[in-house]
Amino acid sequence: MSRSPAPFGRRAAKIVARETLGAYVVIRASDPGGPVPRPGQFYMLQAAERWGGGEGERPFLPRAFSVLRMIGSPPTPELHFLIEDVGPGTNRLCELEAGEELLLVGPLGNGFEAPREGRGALLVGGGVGIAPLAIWQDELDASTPALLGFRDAEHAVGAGLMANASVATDDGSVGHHGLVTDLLEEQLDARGDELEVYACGPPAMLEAVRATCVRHAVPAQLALESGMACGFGACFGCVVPTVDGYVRLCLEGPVLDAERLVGAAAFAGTGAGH
Amino acid sequence: MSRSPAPFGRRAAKIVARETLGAYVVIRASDPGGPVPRPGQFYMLQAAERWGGGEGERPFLPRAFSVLRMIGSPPTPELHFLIEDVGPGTNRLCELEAGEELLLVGPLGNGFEAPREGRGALLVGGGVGIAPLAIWQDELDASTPALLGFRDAEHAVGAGLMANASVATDDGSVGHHGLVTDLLEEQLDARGDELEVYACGPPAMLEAVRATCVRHAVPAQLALESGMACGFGACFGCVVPTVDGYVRLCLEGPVLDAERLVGAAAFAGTGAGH
Amino acid sequence: MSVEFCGLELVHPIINASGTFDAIAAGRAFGEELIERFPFAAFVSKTVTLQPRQGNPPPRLWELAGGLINSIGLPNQGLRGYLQHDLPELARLPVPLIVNVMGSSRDQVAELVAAFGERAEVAALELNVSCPNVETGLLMGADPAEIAALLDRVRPLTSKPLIVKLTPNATDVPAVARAAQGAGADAVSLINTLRGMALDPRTGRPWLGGVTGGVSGAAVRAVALAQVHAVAQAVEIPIVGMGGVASGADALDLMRAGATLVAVGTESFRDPAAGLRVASELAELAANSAV
Amino acid sequence: MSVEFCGLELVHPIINASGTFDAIAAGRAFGEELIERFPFAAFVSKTVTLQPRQGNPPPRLWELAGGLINSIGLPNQGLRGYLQHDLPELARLPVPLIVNVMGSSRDQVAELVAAFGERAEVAALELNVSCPNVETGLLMGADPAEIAALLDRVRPLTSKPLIVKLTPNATDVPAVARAAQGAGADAVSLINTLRGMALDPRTGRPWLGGVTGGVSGAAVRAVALAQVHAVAQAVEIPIVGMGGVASGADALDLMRAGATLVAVGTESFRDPAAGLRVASELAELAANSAV
Ligand SMILES: Cc1cc2nc3c(=O)[nH]c(=O)nc-3n(C[C@H](O)[C@H](O)[C@H](O)COP(=O)(O)OP(=O)(O)OC[C@H]3O[C@@H](n4cnc5c(N)ncnc54)[C@H](O)[C@@H]3O)c2cc1C
Ligand SMILES: Cc1cc2nc3c(=O)[nH]c(=O)nc-3n(C[C@H](O)[C@H](O)[C@H](O)COP(=O)(O)OP(=O)(O)OC[C@H]3O[C@@H](n4cnc5c(N)ncnc54)[C@H](O)[C@@H]3O)c2cc1C
Ligand SMILES: Cc1cc2nc3c(=O)[nH]c(=O)nc-3n(C[C@H](O)[C@H](O)[C@H](O)COP(=O)(O)O)c2cc1C
Ligand SMILES: Cc1cc2nc3c(=O)[nH]c(=O)nc-3n(C[C@H](O)[C@H](O)[C@H](O)COP(=O)(O)O)c2cc1C
Ligand code: FES
Ligand code: FES
Repeated sequence: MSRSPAPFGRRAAKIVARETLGAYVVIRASDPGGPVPRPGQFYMLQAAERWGGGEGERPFLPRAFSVLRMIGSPPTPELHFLIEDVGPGTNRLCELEAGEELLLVGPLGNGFEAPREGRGALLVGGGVGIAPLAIWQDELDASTPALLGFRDAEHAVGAGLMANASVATDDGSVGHHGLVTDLLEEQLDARGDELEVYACGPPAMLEAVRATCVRHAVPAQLALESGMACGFGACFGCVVPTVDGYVRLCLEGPVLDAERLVGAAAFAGTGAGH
Repeated sequence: MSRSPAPFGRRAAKIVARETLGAYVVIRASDPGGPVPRPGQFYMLQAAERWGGGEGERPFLPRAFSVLRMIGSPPTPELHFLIEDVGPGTNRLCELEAGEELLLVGPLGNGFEAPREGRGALLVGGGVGIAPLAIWQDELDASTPALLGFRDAEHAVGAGLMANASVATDDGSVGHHGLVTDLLEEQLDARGDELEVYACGPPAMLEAVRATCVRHAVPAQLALESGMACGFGACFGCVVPTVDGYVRLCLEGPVLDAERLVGAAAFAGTGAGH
Repeated sequence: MSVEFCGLELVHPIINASGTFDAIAAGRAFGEELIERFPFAAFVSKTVTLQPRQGNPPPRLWELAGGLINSIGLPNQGLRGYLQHDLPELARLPVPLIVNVMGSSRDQVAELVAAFGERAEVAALELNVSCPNVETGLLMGADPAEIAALLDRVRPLTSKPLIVKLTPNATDVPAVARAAQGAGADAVSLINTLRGMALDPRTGRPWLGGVTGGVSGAAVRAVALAQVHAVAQAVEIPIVGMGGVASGADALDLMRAGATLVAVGTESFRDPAAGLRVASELAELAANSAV
Repeated sequence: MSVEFCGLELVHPIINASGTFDAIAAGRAFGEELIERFPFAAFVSKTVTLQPRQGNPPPRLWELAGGLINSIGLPNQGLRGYLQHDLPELARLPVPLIVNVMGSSRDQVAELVAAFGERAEVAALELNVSCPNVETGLLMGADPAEIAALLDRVRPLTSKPLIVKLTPNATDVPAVARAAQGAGADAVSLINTLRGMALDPRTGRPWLGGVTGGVSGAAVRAVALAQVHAVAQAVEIPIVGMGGVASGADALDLMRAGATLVAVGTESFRDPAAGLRVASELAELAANSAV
């Protein structure tokens, strides 16, 4: 299992910078003494100030975010997160200014496993789901190919976070006009037996990736999402159905082997679709 | 009854400026089209953004504040409030920056009545309780004498808001070393039969003023405080005991004739002592 | 979004929760504009009892994260005072008047129902049963048999609509609602406040003069929705849903769960015209979705 | 601030609320540091039932202003699985283990109590009675007679402390607590979650896979305080207070209202080490005031 244990408890991390990247925001937080996360692991984040209240009342719980990248090395590493503003929690996190404090718990969950013997990685990302793929590509090799799907040009700016990327957009404004799974289909047709797929993205895309990989008998590791309250196995709220029954995604995932998943149902109850 | 009716509902008022005044903050909000308040009336205030939530969770309800002053005239008057940071609501209000929005309801309650035939006003204030006296002095005459009590020099800076003021401080750092009621006692001894007292301040001070005035048979109008949820008679939460039983302070007050009050009990349950 | 409720034609489905809006006092604060822009489609009075009550000693309020505990203690002028002073003034409101009454015995409730039942100014009655019956010692609104006995006693006394305001502090609220329906209630309303408490941090003693109080506001919203939903499965009579409503979306939730009308309570303290806002937000949402 | 509870010596009065901390999972997330800085003075297991349960279909969580609705549905490996897998691991914790059990009949509860009663690793048992008795149809924890009958059945089966975890969704919680005490319970714990619900704003249908769920967190704090206070007037046995505790001040409130121990639940989701923080804040407050 690819897991780096987290320091126990929630710690404060200072925001070093915030950058707008098309439709996304990248926040950088310094995490002195924090462990080096494994690609695919995530953190539970909340702003130290103004987390909840006001007219919208929420958020109350922390929110889960894949680590996008770790820059620098212990003892003063900087964690990067890629955030899409979809609700009250992400909205507040996107507003964080340099100097403000983030409360974080992590790294949590299981990250990606190295490709099986004889196979090379193929990264497939949709929208903000590219985050865990970026750090994975950092570790693997910048030449690892990435197929990235976005809604439109504003979102496709996110592709700049990765090397060697082929882009698809829903509206055709950048790259291939269509779905990222069209690109995947091509790759698997051409050289499926050399590849292991690593994918993260919205539920419908992940389900399409899963079905495509099953059809081509290509192994795939999927980074899923589900609504989480705790992130460390305490609440049993984040379960997804697998061949072994419900499993806690924060503990057994967020990266799960495609074989363990039972089709579209696994992506149905995530609660947090982008 | 000295009452200017309020527009129905809560309206947004832009913060024009915030000024620090010793231990206090003055916020100025523009209230286009708002009515001219009577001195002694109050407003229910809440910040449009960030009202509640975060670690402290509160505030949830609006907070009551006497109007300190109205500058300019309809249709673009500016309302001033004098605020002491004593808890989560006042804390947030003290942070308001120019350009932010205040939600307000008011003016509410009954203000001061003109002095009885043959008497002149004597203003007696304690701490942030000087607020309603300032606007009352504006209306009466700048030569109306004011006796003002403060904790220390930092708080006594507030006396600058009024004209013709004699100051007492608990620590003797400014003016008379002792209670403002020492000054009141002197005045009533000297010329009680010419005076009507107008007082606002913390519960213990108001009770001392009340008792002193009763002893000297001098009429007094006291601006009280109590914990309020609504400010317009809806909740029955703000009652104070009077000779006629409990009355809603937001409706029958906040200015009450000293004769209507039944001693210290009237000031005991205010919940919001400063 | 006009709506029919127990034979009353209301211009929209938003009314006030009893005890959270005093139309007479609001008239003093806001003048004629209150009447011109009256925020509720019907006006529900604060609870009226047979004898006058002073209410609980202050402090009566404690603020929570997203809510409020009140221990007001039902101050009111009593039946006679209400008939004399309040009723004539409230009759001038541009909307139907629903009078909320409470007694601590069936006879007391019967006297109140009979008295208001014969007044033309009163469109309907709401029975506040969050009170123990002094004869049986049981909380009237917590026990189906007790509710049935109460309705048996008072139902024959008036042909006006009788709304039973259920207490949420009960094991089986749907069973109580069913009993009310079975014994002739025209509607039920819920939720009343949840029993809550706060201590003075400085002394460790109860903050509220009444020791405990009732929790209302956003903090009770999810509980209200669950109870309205459960009661809607149990009865066919219309439901007035309330508890933490602060927006049209909250009102829509309660209606989707089965409420015909929605009452706004605590939110009026934060925004006196909340009723108008909720009604217009609701109309907008309803236009975009199937209720 | 060490404290004695039903014969157990605890290093401080803060424990976890059942189902809100999985020490085994947390060990995987946080490694050895969890054991070195274990946040609770005793560890309470998630509810164990006789047969394994998968729990409710997702989604299982809905966030509120200051709280959470969960419809987890008590997933667990069942008695056999628990004895085989969890018990040996939990026995390694540096604190006493309290096993929380639930059955849907007296016989089922009896079987669980008997099985855990003979295990040396188990310091005490907590009975989760927020469940209808399939034989009588009554919510076990809502009815004093039902609770007395349950205790009569299971009390003789073990000499270990029995803690009855009361349901807050009942008319007269103190009466149930009194019945538990009368029938030999060593302690009571409260509150469990309040019944609540949320609708999916897009569809208007229930959001939670389990349709309704339980409300916890800050939103229930005032209700918890009122119930602990009321139960403390009714019984002499010790009380474990819980419901929305997020700080030492909240814990102090519950202790002032009569609790001997305080459990932290939902706050651990926001801060995994909340137990430690609450315990140290409480110690500081207690040093400055008379509890
Ligand atoms: C392991 C993991 C990694 C992730 N990584 C990233 C990442 O790198 N970048 C990123 O931007 N996002 C990531 N996410 C998703 C992110 O956690 C969510 O977008 C975020 O939690 C949304 O919070 P919010 O408050 O902004 O929106 P919410 O209001 O919480 O809305 C999100 C969704 O939750 C549901 N919802 C709405 N209201 C409620 C409610 N009251 N209670 C419960 N659910 C509700 C709806 O389905 C809604 O679409 C990740 C999620 C997981 C589990
Ligand atoms: C008519 C009127 C006029 C006023 N004019 C002014 C003015 O001009 N300037 C000014 O600075 N102040 C004024 N006040 C006082 C002001 O309203 C209070 O200071 C303010 O409400 C405090 O809010 P807070 O959130 O800052 O503090 P809070 O936390 O509300 O603390 C204030 C007091 O409330 C009590 N309290 C603590 N917690 C709670 C709780 N959870 N629920 C209920 N009560 C609690 C305590 O006694 C505490 O001392 C006036 C009050 C009234 C009624
Ligand atoms: C200050 C206050 C006073 C109340 N007085 C009464 C009352 O007199 N009679 C009654 O039946 N309900 C009374 N209630 C309960 C409300 O009518 C309503 O049931 C409850 O507050 C829930 O709605 P809300 O969350 O919108 O406030 C009162 C509530 C509050 C907050
Ligand atoms: C996600 C979750 C799961 C829970 N599971 C259980 C359980 O298995 N058994 C039980 O007795 N109580 C369970 N509870 C109730 C808690 O133990 C506690 O009584 C309640 O949450 C109130 O405390 P809090 O507000 O601090 O969370 C659960 C609560 C939550 C939030
Ligand atoms: S998020 Fe709580 S168990 Fe996974
Ligand atoms: S503050 Fe609500 S009645 Fe006075």
